[in-house]
Amino acid sequence: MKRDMLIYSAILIIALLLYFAVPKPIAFSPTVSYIVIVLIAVALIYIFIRTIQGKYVGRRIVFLFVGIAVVLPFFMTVTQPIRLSPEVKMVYDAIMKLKPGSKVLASFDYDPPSAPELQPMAETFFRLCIERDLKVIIMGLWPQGPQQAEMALRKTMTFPEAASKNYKYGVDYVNLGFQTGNEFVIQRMGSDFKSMFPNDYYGTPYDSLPLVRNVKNFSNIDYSFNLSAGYPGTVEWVQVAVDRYGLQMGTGNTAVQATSMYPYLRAGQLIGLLGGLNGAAEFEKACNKLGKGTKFMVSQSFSHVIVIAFIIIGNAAFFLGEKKKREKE
Amino acid sequence: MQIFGLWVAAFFTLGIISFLYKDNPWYKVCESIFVGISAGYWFVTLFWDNIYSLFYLGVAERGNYSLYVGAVLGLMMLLRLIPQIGWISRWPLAFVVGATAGLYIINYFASNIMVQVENTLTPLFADAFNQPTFSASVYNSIGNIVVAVGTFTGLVYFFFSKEHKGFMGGMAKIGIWTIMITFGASFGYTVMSRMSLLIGRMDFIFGDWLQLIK
Amino acid sequence: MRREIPLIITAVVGIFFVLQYFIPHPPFNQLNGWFSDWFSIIGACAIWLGALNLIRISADKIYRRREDWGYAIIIIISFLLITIIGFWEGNAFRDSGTGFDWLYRFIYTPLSATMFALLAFFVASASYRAFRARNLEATLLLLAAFFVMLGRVPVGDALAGIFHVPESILPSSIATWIMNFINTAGQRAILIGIALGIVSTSLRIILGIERSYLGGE
Amino acid sequence: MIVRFFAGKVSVKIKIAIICLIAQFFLVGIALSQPPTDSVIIDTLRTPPPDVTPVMVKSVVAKDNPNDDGRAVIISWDLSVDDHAGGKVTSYKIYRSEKRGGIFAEIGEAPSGSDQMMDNNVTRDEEYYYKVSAINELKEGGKTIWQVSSESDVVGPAKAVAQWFDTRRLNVFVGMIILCGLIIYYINQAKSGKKLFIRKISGLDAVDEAVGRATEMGKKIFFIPGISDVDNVQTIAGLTILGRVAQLAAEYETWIEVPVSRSLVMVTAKEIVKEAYSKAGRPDAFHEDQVHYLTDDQFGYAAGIDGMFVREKPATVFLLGNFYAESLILSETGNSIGAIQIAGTGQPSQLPFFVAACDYTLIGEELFAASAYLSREPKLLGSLKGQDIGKAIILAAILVGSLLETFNIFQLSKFFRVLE
Repeated sequence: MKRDMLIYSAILIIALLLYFAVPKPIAFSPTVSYIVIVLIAVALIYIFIRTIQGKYVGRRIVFLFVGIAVVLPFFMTVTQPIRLSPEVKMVYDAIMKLKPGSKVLASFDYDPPSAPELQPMAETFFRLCIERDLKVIIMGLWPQGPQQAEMALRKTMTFPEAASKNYKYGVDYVNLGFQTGNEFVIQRMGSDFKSMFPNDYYGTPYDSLPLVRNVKNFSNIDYSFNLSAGYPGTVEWVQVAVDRYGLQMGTGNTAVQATSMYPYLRAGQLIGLLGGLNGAAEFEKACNKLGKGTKFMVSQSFSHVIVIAFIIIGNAAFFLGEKKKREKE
Repeated sequence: MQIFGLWVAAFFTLGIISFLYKDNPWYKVCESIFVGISAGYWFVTLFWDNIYSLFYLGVAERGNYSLYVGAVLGLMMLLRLIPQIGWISRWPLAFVVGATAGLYIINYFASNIMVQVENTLTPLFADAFNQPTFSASVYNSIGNIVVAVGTFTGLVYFFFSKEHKGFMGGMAKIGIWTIMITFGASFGYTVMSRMSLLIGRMDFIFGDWLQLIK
Repeated sequence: MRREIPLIITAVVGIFFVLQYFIPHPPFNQLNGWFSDWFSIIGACAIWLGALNLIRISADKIYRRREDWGYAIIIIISFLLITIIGFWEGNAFRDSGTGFDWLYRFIYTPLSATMFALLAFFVASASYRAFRARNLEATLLLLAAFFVMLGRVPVGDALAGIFHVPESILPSSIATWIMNFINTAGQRAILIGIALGIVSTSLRIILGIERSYLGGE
Repeated sequence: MIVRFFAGKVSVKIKIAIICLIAQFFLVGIALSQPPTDSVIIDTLRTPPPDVTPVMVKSVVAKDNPNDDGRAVIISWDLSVDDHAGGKVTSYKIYRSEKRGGIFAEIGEAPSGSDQMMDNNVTRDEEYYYKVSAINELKEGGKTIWQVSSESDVVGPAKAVAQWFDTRRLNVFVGMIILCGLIIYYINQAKSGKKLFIRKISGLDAVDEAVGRATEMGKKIFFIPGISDVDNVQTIAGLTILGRVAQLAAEYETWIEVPVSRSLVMVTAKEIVKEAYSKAGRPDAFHEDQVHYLTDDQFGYAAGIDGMFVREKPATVFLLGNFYAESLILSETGNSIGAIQIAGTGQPSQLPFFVAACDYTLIGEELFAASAYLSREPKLLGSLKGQDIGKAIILAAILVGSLLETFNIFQLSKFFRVLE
C-alpha cells in the first residue's frame, strides 16, 4: 500500500512537470527520430536472443514495447506515402457524383471507445459534404452516436473553408438523434422516418425542420453513409435498408468489422468501405483533407511492426525449442 | 470546467492503464466507478428514450395505445423479482425469443444465403475482356476462380452428414485452408483496430491533456 | 401450462415475423412497427433487473464486509450519482453543458475507451506467447495475418521498396488480394454456414423443439 | 447622332433607361408575333423566344405501386417527342387533384428523359387524378429567365392499394419453404427411427477428454456462455452444450462453474445445470452458486473471469456462445494457465483468437451443430441433415450456376436476387 502511494505520487509529479514545466510542443528532429528507431530495433534483437535461450520476457516488457511504439511516433517527423485502395475510392467517387443539394443520410452507430478510428472518418466526411453543398441528415442507432456526430461537426466548423459556407441547422443539416430498437428502427424508417424520429436531437418536431419535412423514407435519400462499430450497424443496414428498400450506401467500419464487409462490398450491396484508421487516412488523402487519420498512421505502422516482431520472435523460439526437444529425445 | 474535466479524464485513463503493471487500488477505484457509471448511464438513457419518449409521449401525445401491450410485457419481465410468480416473466422472454427467431430466419436467409449465393454465381472469365490490360484480366479471372472454389470448398467443410474422406476430404481441406487465411486476415485487421484505439487514448494523454504534440 | 403458453407465444410471434416479410397489407405492416416498439419497452424494463441486481450484490458485499467492500460503496455512489443527475435534468439530459454530458465526456468516455485500448497490449502479448505455427492451418493463419498487418500500413510498402519488390507483390497488393478474394470466399462460406445454422436453430425454436431458453431440457 | 448620344455627357442612368425601353418594344413585338398556343406561361421574367413550347406528353398512366402496403401511386408517360438531347424539354412536372375537374397541385418534378415518377404521399384507397406537364425553361445563375409548358390530359382515377403478397419476394419465399421443408422432413424421418450419420467434429469429441482431464487433475471446469442474452441464437446453442457438459461433469464428480453476464442467462443456465445433475443421478450434488451472475458490463465480466482463471487455475475451459472483444482476453489468459480450451462462436472476427489460442475451436456452423452431435437426439440430428441437404442444393447451384454463367448459357443468379 505504501509502495503504491509512492508510485502514485511519482506519477502525479511527472504529470505536473510535463503539464507545467516542459516546453511544448515537443518534436524530434529526423536524426533523433532515426536514432530512436534504431534503439527500438536493438532492444527487439536483445529480446529475440533471450527468447531463443529459452528465457521468455515478461508480459510487462511486451506492454512497454507497445506503449513506446505508439507514443514515440507522435513526436517524430517522419512521413510515409499513403496508397489509395479501391474501396476507399468508391466512397469518395460516390459522394463526388452527387449533385449539390442531394440528401445524404449519415447514421452514427458507434460510441467513444471506437472514436479513434471512426471520428477522423466522420470529420472528413462532413468536410467533404460541406464542400460539395450536400444536405446531411444525421441519426444514430447507438445512443452515443448523435453526440459523436455533434463533436465531429463542431470540429469540422473550425476549418475556415467549412465555416465560410455558413451551414445552417435545419436547412443544410439536421440531427435526428438516437432511437432504440436496432434493426427495427431501420425497418420502420423504410416506410416513415417521422414515426421513428418524431422530434430531432434538440426536441424540435420533425415537420418544423425544412430539410426533412419532405423526406418520407429511404426513397428520398440519395446516398447514405454509415459509421459502425458493431451491432446494430452496417450488417443491419445492409440487410434491411439496402436489400429491402434499395438504399445506396457506403460505410466506415472499425477494422475488426471491416473484414466481414468485403462480401457485401463485392456483392455491390455496399458502395465503398473505409476500414479502420488506415481507411480514414486514405479517405483523407482522397479528399485532400489531411487530418488525424494521416497523423496517426505513423504510430499505427510502428505498432504493427512491433506485433509482427513479437510473432516472429515467439515462433522462432518455439521452433528452436521443438528442435532441442527432439535432439534430447 | 473543461480543464478540470481533462484532468479527471486523464486520472481515469491512467488508472485503467495502471492495470498493465499490476492490479492496484487505483485501478480498482476506476473499475468500480466504471461499473457504476456505465450501469447508470444505460439506466438513465433507456428510461428517457424508451419509457418516456417512446412510451409516455407515444401514449399521451400521439395516442398510440398499442404501446400498452409493450408496457404490460415489460412489467411481466419485472415480475421475476417476485419468486412466487416469477414464471410469468417467461412470457415476454418467449415473445422476444420468438420475434428474434422469426426475424433471424428471414434476414439470414435473404441476406446471407440468397444474396451471397447470387454473388458467387458470376462468369469466371467475363470481366477478363473488359479490363484495360492483359495482366488485370488474368488477375481478375484468377480472383473469380479463387472466390468460387473457396466458397464451394469452405461450404463442403461444413458438411456434417458425410465423412470427410477421399475427394470430399480433399475439398474440405482446401475449404479449411481458405477459412484459416480468412481468419488470418481478420486477425490482422483486429490488431489494427486495437492499436488505433490505443493511439486514440495516447493522443488524448499527450495531445489533449499534456499538449505536448502539435 | 407454465410450459405451453411460452411455447405458443414463441411459435405465433416467430411465424408472424416470418410472414410480415412477404405481406405488405395492413395490419401486417403496422403490427410490425408495434412489435418493435414493444421490444424497446421490454428492453427498458429489463435493465431494471440488472440495475437492481447490481445494487443488491454490492449492498450485500458491504453488509457482510466481504473483501474489497469499500469498492462496492464506490459502485453504488457512482451509480446513484449519474442516475440522479440524469433524472434531475429531464429529457434534455444529453445536451452539451449538462452535468450528465460532463460525466459522459470526462468519466464514461475515457474509462470505456481505455478499457478497449488495453486490448492492444493483450494482443501483442498473445502474439508473443500464444500464436504458434503449430500446424499447416495455423501457419496459413499467421502468414495471412503477417501480410495484412504489413500491407495495411504504409511502412510495409516502404520496407518492401528497399528491396525493389515489384508492385504486384507489394505487401499492400497482397493484402488487397487476400481481402478481395480469399477473404471474400472464406467469409462467404462462413456466412452461409452460420445462416443455415441460424435458420435451422430458429426454426427449431419456433417449432418448440429447441426450448433450452426456457430453462431445463 | 446615335454615336454622339452614346459618347455624350448624358447621364448613364438615362442611357440605360432608354436602352431598356427600346428592348422592351422589341420583346413585346416578338411576343405578339407568336402564333397562339395552348402553352401556359408562368412566372416569366422575360418573354420566351418563339417556337420553344414542347409537345405535350402522351399516354400518361397512373396506377397503384405494386407490392406495397398502399402508400404510393406510380405515374408513367411516354416521353414528349421534343425530349431529346438539345430538345425542347428540360423537365416534367406532375400535378395531382382529388377531383377530375378540381384544383391541381404540383407534387413533384422529374428531369428530362425520365418517364415515370412515384407519388408516395398518398392516402391508402383514396382516388387521385394526375396530369403531367412538359416544361421548357431557361435558367441563368439560378434564376428562371423564362418558362413554357404544355400539359397532358388528366388521367385517373388511380388509388394506392395494399397487396397481400409481395411478388418480388417470391423467390425468397420458395427458397425458404424448400429449406424449412427439408429440415422438417428430416426431423420427421429421424423421429420415425431412421439412422442418420454425422461426421466427426474433433472439438466436440474432445469434450469427454477435457472433462476427464479435469477429473484426473482434481481441478475445476469453467463454462463461459458468452456475453449475449438468451435472445441470441448463439447463446442458446451454447447453453444446449452446457447441458451435456454439466451432465458429464456430474457423472465424473467434477465441479463445473458457470459465470454469466446476463440475469436471464443466469436463470436459464441454473435450470439447465440442475436438470443435468438430476439426469446424472446426483441431484443433491448441485449447488445454486455453481451458476452465478457477474456483471452486464463486457469488460467487467472479462476482468472478473480473468481473476477467477488466475486464482483457481481450472483444468478445462469452455468458451461457447457469442463473444466480442473479450474473446482475446479470455483465451489468452486461459492459454497462459495451461487449461485445455474448447471454444466456439459464430462471430467471424473473434474466431482467429480462438483458433490461435485454444486447443479446439468450433467454427461458425459447427457451434450450431454441437447440440445435435453431443445429444444424438433424433430430432436435432434430423434438422442437421435437412440443413445439409440445403447446403448440397446451394453447392450444386454454385457449381452449375458458375459454369452456366461462364459460358453465358443461363443466368441462374437471378433466382437468388433479393436486391430491388
